[in-house]
Amino acid sequence: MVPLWMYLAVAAALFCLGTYTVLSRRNAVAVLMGIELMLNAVNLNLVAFWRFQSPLNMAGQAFTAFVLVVAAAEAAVGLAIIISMYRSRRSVTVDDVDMLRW
Amino acid sequence: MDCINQLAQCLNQGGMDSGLAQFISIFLGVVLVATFPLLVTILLIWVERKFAARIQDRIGPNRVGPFGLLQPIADVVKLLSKENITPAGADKPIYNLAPPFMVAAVLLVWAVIPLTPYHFGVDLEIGALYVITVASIGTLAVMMAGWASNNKYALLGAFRVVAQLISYEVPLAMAVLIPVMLAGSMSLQDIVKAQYGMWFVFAAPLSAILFFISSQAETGRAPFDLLEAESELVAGFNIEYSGMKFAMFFAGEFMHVFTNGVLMAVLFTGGWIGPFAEQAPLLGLIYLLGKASVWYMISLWVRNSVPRLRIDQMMDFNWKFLVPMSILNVLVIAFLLQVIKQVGLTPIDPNNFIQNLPQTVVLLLGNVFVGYIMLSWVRSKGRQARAADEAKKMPAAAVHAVGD
Amino acid sequence: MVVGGLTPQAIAFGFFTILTLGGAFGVVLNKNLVRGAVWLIVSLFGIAGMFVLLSAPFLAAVQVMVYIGAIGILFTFAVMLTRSMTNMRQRFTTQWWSALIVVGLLFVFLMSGVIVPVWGGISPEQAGDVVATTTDLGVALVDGNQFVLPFEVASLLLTAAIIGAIVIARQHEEE
Amino acid sequence: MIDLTNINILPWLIPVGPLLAFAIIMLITNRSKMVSATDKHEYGGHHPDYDGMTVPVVTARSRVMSITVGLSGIIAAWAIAWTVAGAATNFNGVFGQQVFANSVEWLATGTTTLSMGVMIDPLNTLMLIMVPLAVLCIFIYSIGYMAHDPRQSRFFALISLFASAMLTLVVADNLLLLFVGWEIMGFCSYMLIGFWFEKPSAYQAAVKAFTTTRVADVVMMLGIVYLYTLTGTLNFRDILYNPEVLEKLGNTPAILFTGMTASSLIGIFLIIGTIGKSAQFPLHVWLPDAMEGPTPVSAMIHAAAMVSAGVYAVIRMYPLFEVGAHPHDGLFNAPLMLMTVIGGFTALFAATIAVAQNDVKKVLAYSTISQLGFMIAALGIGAYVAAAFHLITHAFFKALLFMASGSVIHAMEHGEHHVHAHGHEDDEDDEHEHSASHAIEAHGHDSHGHDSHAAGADAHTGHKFDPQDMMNMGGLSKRIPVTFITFVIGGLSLAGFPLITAGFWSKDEILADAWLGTSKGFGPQAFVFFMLAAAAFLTAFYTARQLSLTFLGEARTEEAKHAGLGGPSNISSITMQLPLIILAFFALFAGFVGVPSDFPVLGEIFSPKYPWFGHFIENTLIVPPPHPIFNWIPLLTSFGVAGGGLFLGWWMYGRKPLKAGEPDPLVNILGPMHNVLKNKYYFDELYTIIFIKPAQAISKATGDFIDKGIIDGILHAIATAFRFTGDLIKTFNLWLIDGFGDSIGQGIGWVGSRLRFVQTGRVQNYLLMVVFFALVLGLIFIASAGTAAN
Repeated sequence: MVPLWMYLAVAAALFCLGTYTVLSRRNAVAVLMGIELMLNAVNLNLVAFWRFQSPLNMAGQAFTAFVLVVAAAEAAVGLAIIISMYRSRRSVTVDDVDMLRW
Repeated sequence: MDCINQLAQCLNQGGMDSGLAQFISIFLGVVLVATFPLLVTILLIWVERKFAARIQDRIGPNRVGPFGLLQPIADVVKLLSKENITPAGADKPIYNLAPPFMVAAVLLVWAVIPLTPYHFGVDLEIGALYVITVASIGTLAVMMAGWASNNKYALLGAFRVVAQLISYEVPLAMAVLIPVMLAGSMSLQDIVKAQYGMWFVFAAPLSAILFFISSQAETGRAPFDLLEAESELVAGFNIEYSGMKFAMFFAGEFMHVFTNGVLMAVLFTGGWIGPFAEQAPLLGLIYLLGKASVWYMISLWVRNSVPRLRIDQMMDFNWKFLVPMSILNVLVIAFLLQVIKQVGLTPIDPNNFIQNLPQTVVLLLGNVFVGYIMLSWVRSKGRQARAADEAKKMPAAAVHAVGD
Repeated sequence: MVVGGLTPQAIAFGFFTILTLGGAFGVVLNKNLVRGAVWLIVSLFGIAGMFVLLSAPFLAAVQVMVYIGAIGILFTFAVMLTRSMTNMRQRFTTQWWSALIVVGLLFVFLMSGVIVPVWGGISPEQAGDVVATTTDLGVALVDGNQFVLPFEVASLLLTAAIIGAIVIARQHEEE
Repeated sequence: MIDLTNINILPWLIPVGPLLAFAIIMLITNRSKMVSATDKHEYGGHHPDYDGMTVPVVTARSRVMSITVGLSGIIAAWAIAWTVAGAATNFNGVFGQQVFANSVEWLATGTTTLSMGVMIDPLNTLMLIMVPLAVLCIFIYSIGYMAHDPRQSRFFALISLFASAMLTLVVADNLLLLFVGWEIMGFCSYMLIGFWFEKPSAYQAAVKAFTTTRVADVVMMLGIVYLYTLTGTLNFRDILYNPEVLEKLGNTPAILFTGMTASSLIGIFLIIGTIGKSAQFPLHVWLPDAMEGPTPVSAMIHAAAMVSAGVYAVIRMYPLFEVGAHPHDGLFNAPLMLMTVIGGFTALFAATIAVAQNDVKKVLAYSTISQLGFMIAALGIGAYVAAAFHLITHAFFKALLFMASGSVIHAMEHGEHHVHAHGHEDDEDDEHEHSASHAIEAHGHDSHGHDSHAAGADAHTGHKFDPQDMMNMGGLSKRIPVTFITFVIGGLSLAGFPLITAGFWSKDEILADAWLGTSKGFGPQAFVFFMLAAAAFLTAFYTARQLSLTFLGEARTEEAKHAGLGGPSNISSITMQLPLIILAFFALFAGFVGVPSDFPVLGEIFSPKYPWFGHFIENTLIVPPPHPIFNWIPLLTSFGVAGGGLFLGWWMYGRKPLKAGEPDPLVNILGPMHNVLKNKYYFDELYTIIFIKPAQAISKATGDFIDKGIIDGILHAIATAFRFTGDLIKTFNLWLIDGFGDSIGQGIGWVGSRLRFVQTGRVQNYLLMVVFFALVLGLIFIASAGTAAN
């Protein structure tokens, strides 16, 4: 049986990679992908903890399910925003969207 | 003890290391499950061509072998001998990955299909969901192929297909829900076993129809063959593929059709159930394939007799007719099931045909109700459209009752 | 059956880890966003595999369906519609190095937290054999005492998201 | 799910009805249309201030709907309240012993949690019997009384809110909830006293009432907070009914006030709150002015709700005050002494003032103050039962009196209007022709407001007329017989007319209890006994005076001659007389529940075993107070004071009633003293001198002397000194100071111009910051966790 900390380690690595994607990619779509990665890291944590700590209490799985829902909604809306942004500015580069600056 | 059904124990008694024996048995099982559909496909090609020919009042393949039975072999040889073209500017890895994905998407389904009472790849707790899930891999494959081959026709075709596949997954899933509800389990084996007394096709014909239609659309054949609408897009997303890669798509499609037949059999017409299926498991396999080929024939029949839809018609048909109907269907069936449970019509012994009758009748009535509602709704909409057209002094024939 | 002292779970875990993290690296580093999407799907598939290992098959299936079937496709669509695969001359923002440092620190932090459970949480080596089934999850999701309310709210959220996405992304008539 | 059949849940619902009514009226049914103020047909309460502008006048539909909603809300409250009270009184035979309680966790304050809840025990059972009935009567009454007022919906909404607040206060099971109701009532009284805010006097009175009570409320809040800090709970039963908490309170010395126990300090704080709320001696000034409000409001404030609330709070908290004191054994402590002195003094003091008042409502106002003094004094000497008893009876007959006086005023205004309508030909027209005459006049007396209208009348007719002045009345008994009879009943009850009135029994009980101590030679009891006896005498006197001046004899003015409620068919006359009759019944017979058992004859009749009331109410206390043994002295005393006072009053005013323009006989009897009384001992002036003038003087002095003189002087000196040095160091200044200041400015500007680039507008920068600081926080958390671990 694979111990819990391994799962957590994988989740941590995944989370960091997602964060780095969010922080460093210029393309908005890539940023969204990073967010998906982070969410999945969270899911992995949830399920792992559920499995190892309280396999009979469904909270872990239920939360994962809700995170999935939220992720789906987030992706849909985010991509829609990106598309409309592309329509208006002909660009999906995050750096180009900096009207709110000094 | 028979070495057919319990290979692992058999080998084990043959003095082999248990783990290895297990591995070998699993391996054999996988190989069998994976190769069997491919082999069937070769036959299917012949069947399909013959069938189409008969419908179109032709003879069909008749040169190679008896009744042209060896024709598919010849095709395979031809395809093998063709050159594998990879277009310049194609995204190579994705381009090459797409066909295997296509095949895998279908083959994976076979992993959970109960071939006999005792033989199945795995009996997943969530088999039905798994079936729907792997279908999405096919979507992915189409997407990859369409994009990777760096060809605008391919891309357009891929867009259409993806739109179509994603849309039709909704009623598909909804339709699968019904057997799951009736059997009270998502494992296909349980679903099959729940049909001892009564096939679900009688209790829920509407969902059977829904599943059939949407799976037909999933395969992307006529009347839903917009992905490779020869006359509009030049063969759609797989335009750039040739040789064995194309053959993979091709085989994938054929297998998909037959797999759908198998699924129909498993979900609605009691899979391997039949006389003495328990005693002689292989008999069960035969029953399953028989039922499956019946459904397969029907789908071929449809394919060869119904014209192709416009894409807007297809979408309308899905979103404005199938999806509402499937949702309504699920709601009504769920409600009726509760009612039945409360009233106490649930069969004491589910395997008893007679005891199953009342429940089946009630559910059947529910289906009739739903179907009537949807059809009359469509009728009224059609009337309105026709009236509008008459008001616009346009030919009323332009309006299809189905759709808008 | 044990191969090289590794249980099948261990092997599968390693495989899925490779899938997950490899896919994640692909997402980070890809030059081409469609490949990025594919990498994302690979990574998420790995996660699904992990779910299976954690005996949450339902979540695994949903993961594959939602992410590979829906979100992955959605991303590919978005990439193609916005032609993002072009103009990829510079992938990273100018702050990529600072982000690298911060994320590195974050990783060290998290790993330290994982390996040395500072907040007293003991990480059990062995998980219980008795595990709730998909049925339990279904019951929990519609149980009045457990998650029925979040469940309904989630459905509402999805509806709102669908409508919102359509409204946002629709071509406006006047244009 | 809430089980409404559960009697413990039911009290929650009592305040809900009126509250909902308030919300509905305010949000939905309060529709008014703007009409020209000069349009007397639309806007009855004509007022000069409004001429030329448009005023919001409630529409007829809104009026009906508002009345319906409010009435139904209050009826609901009344029904539930009486259900609960019924369940409380005959709870499987033993009454009083059981308590309905239900509470919910409300807010967690550190270690302790405040729980909001309801509790029904004998004491507030009585309040539940009294309050909703009185409120209901008042509401019905005001339907007729406010019939022609603008902003009626608002009036009914406020009354509903008021009722809701009062009921909340009654059912509350802890001091905080009680205080909430208390404060809401304060607000409502402010709004209602100032209901006719066109009149400067009205809104001034409102502000006065609000501020005066606020002063007291702050002190009360102090008490509550202190109590909470000491006990960690505000629940009545947790504090008042477990001896160890009281013990603890009794033993801990108070903060700041050394030599006093905490319980005493808290008690004094709470009592001060009550002094403000029920207008006891130093803070009584607001109550007479509160008469500016519509009469139903006066009835509400002085009978059913606010002032009773003050006394109720004291009765409720009585066990706390009694800690370490046994008034029946002559052992007193600070709060009890305070109550005794204040109450006794106020009783007499206010009674004396009431003697010399000519305004119908002012007389009643002062009599209220004095009656409340009775209760407070009774509590001071430990006559718990008697105080509660008097609270109830007083509520009934005082509400009755106020509404009766209101209908007198109404009648007078009507008469006045009639005079203005018909000119001054005095035809003895009967009610019928009267009502016929309404129909034909477009701006008939169906459309006249109240006091505001009186002012309006002066605007176009020369002579000043005050419809509340008793000197303008007389002979009204023939014009408004129903009002007359009920007024007489209420008056006799107030005066404590022996044996047949409720007031007699309660007052007698107080006196008896006081005599109990007096006979043992305890000072306070004696003080109370004599003060109250004197006050009772004066009460009887001014009651007789009021009755005679108002009803007996011949009408002293044209208006009085034509006074009337506009015919028996008139809605206002019906709705205004029905409550009077109901209350008159209670004013007469409510007393018989408390007849002492050892009373010569009636005792056997009404309370063979024990006095129902006392037996019921004393279950509120852990140790029931002793029943006063029957004694002829207090009985004869109350006979004497009541009979004597009534007789004297009748002899002076009723025997040969005043003619028009004839002066008040008191004037030449009392001489200058009369002016003092008439001007309420110049208390307002006194406060003006004591508080307001000094404040102004001090500020002026500060302004003139300290500011102009000292500070400015110093500044000038400094200035002159520095001008010199400044010249010296000008050059220095130029390069150093300026350079310094400029460099600061420039530096800041430079930093800003650099810092603003933080605001890149790029979401990823922000996110980077977020992650970074989240990391920092995480490290801090780990560090703290690590330190906490070891």
